[in-house]
Amino acid sequence: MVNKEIKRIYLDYAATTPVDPRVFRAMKPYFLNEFGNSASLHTFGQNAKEALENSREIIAKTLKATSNEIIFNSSATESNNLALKGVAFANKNRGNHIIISPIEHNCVINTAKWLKKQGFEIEKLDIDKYGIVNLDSLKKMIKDETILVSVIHANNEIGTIEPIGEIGEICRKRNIYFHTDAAQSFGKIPIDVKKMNIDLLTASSHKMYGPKGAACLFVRKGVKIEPLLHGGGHEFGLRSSTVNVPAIVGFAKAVEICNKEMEKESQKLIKLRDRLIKGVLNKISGSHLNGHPKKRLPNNANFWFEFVEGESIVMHLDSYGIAASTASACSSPKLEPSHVLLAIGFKPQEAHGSLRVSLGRWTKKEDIDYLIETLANVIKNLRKISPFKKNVY
Amino acid sequence: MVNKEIKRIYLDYAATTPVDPRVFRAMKPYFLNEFGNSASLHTFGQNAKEALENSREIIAKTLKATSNEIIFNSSATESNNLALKGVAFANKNRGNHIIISPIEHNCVINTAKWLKKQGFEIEKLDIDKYGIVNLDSLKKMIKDETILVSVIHANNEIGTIEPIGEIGEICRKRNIYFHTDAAQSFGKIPIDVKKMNIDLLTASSHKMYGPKGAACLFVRKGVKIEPLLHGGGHEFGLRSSTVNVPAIVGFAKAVEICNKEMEKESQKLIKLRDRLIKGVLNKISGSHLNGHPKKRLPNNANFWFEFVEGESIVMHLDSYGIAASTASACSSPKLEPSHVLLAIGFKPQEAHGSLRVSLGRWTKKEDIDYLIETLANVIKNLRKISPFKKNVY
Amino acid sequence: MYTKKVIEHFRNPHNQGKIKNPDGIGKVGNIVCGDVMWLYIKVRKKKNGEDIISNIKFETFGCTAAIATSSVITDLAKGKSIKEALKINKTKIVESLGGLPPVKIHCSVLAADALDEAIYDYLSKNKKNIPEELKKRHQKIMHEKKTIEEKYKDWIEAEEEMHKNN
Amino acid sequence: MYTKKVIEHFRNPHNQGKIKNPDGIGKVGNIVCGDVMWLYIKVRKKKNGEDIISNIKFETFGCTAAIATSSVITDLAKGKSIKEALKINKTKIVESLGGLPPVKIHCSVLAADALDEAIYDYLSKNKKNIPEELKKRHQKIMHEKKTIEEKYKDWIEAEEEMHKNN
Ligand SMILES: Cc1ncc(COP(=O)(O)O)c(C=O)c1O
Ligand SMILES: Cc1ncc(COP(=O)(O)O)c(C=O)c1O
Ligand code: FES
Ligand code: FES
Repeated sequence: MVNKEIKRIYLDYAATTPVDPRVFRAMKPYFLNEFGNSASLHTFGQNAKEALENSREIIAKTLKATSNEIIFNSSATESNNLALKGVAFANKNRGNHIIISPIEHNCVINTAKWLKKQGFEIEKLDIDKYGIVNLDSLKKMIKDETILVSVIHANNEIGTIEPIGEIGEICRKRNIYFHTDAAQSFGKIPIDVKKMNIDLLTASSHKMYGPKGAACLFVRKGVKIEPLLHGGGHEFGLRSSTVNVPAIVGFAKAVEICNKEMEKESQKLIKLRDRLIKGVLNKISGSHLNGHPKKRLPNNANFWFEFVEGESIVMHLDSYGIAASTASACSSPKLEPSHVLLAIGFKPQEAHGSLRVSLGRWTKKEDIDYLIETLANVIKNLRKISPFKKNVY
Repeated sequence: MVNKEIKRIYLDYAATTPVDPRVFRAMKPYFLNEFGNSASLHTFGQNAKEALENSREIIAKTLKATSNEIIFNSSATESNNLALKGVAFANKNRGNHIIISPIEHNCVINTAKWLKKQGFEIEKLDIDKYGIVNLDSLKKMIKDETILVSVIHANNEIGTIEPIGEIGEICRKRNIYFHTDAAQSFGKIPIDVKKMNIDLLTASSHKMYGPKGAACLFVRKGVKIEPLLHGGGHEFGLRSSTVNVPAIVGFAKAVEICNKEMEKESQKLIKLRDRLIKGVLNKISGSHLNGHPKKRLPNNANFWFEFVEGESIVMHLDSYGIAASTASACSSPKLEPSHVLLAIGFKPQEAHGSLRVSLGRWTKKEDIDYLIETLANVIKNLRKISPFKKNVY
Repeated sequence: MYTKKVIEHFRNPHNQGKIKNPDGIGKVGNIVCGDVMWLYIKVRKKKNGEDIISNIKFETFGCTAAIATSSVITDLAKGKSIKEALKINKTKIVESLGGLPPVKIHCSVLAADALDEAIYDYLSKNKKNIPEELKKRHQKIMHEKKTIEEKYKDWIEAEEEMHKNN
Repeated sequence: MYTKKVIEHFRNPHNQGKIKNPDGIGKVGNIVCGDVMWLYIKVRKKKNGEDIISNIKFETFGCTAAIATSSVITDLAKGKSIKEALKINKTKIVESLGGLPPVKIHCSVLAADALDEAIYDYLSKNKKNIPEELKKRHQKIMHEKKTIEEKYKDWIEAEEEMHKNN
């Protein structure tokens, strides 16, 4: 579609990331030479097994967990499905009440919907206009039948970071399992499952420069949970399937890199992010920032622009070589506005004009400046075509 | 463990295969450059989407299916779980009776066990001593409540090939869904879902020189099925999760290679396999072939040796650089003899001495000859230590 | 996802903008996703007495497909007689764009509706005979429009206000 | 999975084979996975009157761990007094091998059982005093043994037949 010569600038790191070349190098031997099935007795298998267990250890240590609390699987979606369904079914006898936030990722929302059909009661927490969970509403909502609370660590759309330490403490005190979806935050901001009183945590590889096809669920020792995939009994019986060792090795390598570089990288990203936010709000009238101004992911900026539609913004940016994303109704498969934006109080037409820009390891200042300039033009042109009060601008 | 200098010979291709270097080359760009999320609107996303749809087309054509009948996911285990659970729950209103063979892979067996707990009735077909399903038992077993028949195409342990065309015909006539697990056969022997009247089919990438982390379920148009993973609605709503495009591109490339080379390769493998079988049975007294002598996978040979235990055989072979596998009780996580061997009439002690040798793309005649020689020695030595009538040999 | 044609029209839409003192306006909204399309027409009588759409412009708040279909429908309608113009339906629009993703077909319906509405507006303002079928379509569209107008109330009001002040 | 020590013993097991006219035989089987271990001992009286295991050999049908524990228990028991030998338990065996996978611990239990049984056999054949604890262990082992003997009936019968004929 786009002129092949154009320089392409990726600013959609929240959707997925490229694999870091160092990660790719770490994975390579496990495709071609040490390709064994980690369940096999022979040297090929045992070498794969060793790589698997080393990877498990790296990730466990990073989270301040122990190795046998890390269950590898194929995606954050799978982790979240496993966390919610697995805990729900294994703890039916204790109760049927599950609390989630209204700004969970679709895979939590839709799993909860499915559980509702199976007879569970799903309740959603109150949040403020930035998307931050109201702790009082949590305290009030917990009842005898509550078996699980699930709150996203950092939201994938608006980047708001939730007070999961506080939530964990409340849940621990009431003796209720607490799950957090850290797909967007793991590798970007520090996590300590012990200090934060987390019982289950979802982490994903392809959001942090690891390959697609690897994710994990941290399951605190003693948590009652059922598997989702039945079979050969891999991953402590909680996730059957031949283990995807190359992808997991890559995941662990990506984690290692993040551990080393997170501090410096997030400082850099926050600077760029704030430059972007300031630039856009200054240069483009009728533009607004979504999500919390401070408590947000270092790499996330989310805007809404009056009188224009998000898909067109994204498509125009793409023709200038810039990759970003939107949560407009037109861009969703079901043509519905983002439940996250609606939950923080947006009207549908406001959600219509949203744009998410997510920065990453290879984002440069020039990219940000080019984006601001391009975006200003795109919005101007789209407003020219818009039937709404374009003449204001 | 093993002397680093020793040449390592892989004869466990049924457990998993190395990635073919051509497959690796095809995947590489999708890790590093065209890494986009196939759900993204921008060029990165659309290029990934295009690669995804091309891959879908390749696999659909190979199976004689249409593209929107191919659901990609992460593993054969997941495909089998989806097939059985998805069909069971979506067709509850029609009945609760499911028929499987007794020599299904653990992931079908254990999914069926789980479904039994949920109130479904599971019945197992009769088989003969080679593992071949008795068609009369199928005809008799089908009743009004039957909603699904699931029979493995080629068994992963003993290599026996089932008459799935006939089974498909019987099921189609009775208007009952037929699922086959083709994880071991796809890419090795021809499959035509139309001619064979197959409604659902499981295929796996890492058994045919593709990467781990990719598999698919063929779901004939019109088959009623529920998803297993809830979320963003990927894969026609049947398998949510950011799509693992690099792995799927690799899967499709592997399929392409198999399409081109299957005929020649299987001729080569059958020759080597038969050389192995003849060599072992001639050279080693008290050795037996398991599975059907003719109707078996080109690359599978499965033996049992009297008076010795399989794990020790495998470990000794490994010290000579040969990788093979066993289904002995000692080698299983639950220390139980293989349900497949028991189902074809083995006594537990007979199952104890099993050895599976599975050949592949890079197996040479010399490897086979080296194996026969080494194996003869290993068995001799183990029998020397065995308390049973070793002096016979 | 989108064909080359769609992208071309989207990047450089034809006949965008407003017509001052138009002979007819079609204002429609999409109840599915919430986009809005306004179509302006100028009508001129040909020598043979036929009404011809001599000029046509659009204003659209919507996705790539909405903008591309707006653009292409102006191309299709321009210079056509009212009678011919009424034959432009979603199928023709989709064809002219070399196809649309299934999820985006409704955007082409919107464009067709806007043209119908503009013509209806012209015919009724000028007390001309309105074909039965067009009347029916108009009623259906009016029904859907209410939902949309409710949604964009603030914006539409502000816009109308501005129009008056101009 | 296995330690270097385990692999070493497995590849080159010590004291494998049979002792002709042994002073005691321990024949045990593993109800868990079905392996079989036979242990032969020769006993010699030392000057101070202590019974010493002067020779010991094993025959094992089982996995890597079973063979390695068989080998290592012969090393541990050889030259020990009966009293000392009775102190060899699974913990000692596992330690001497630098550890065993959890799933394989039962193989070390089997080796310990075999030694107990061989000593029991020696003591009872020679009408010697049998410690209370050993008696208890013997009863437990006998109970489990039945299951195994049933399993390998054909093989054991054939073997016993052959022994007789030798
Ligand atoms: C016949 C069959 N079905 C299913 C599976 C499961 O495959 P995976 O472990 O890759 O999920 C295998 C491989 O182990 C197999 O051989
Ligand atoms: C917060 C969050 N949770 C879950 C997911 C699902 O991840 P995946 O699509 O890789 O399964 C995502 C990514 O889309 C996410 O951002
Ligand atoms: S305008 Fe909403 S989908 Fe086209
Ligand atoms: S002998 Fe069976 S597990 Fe060791």
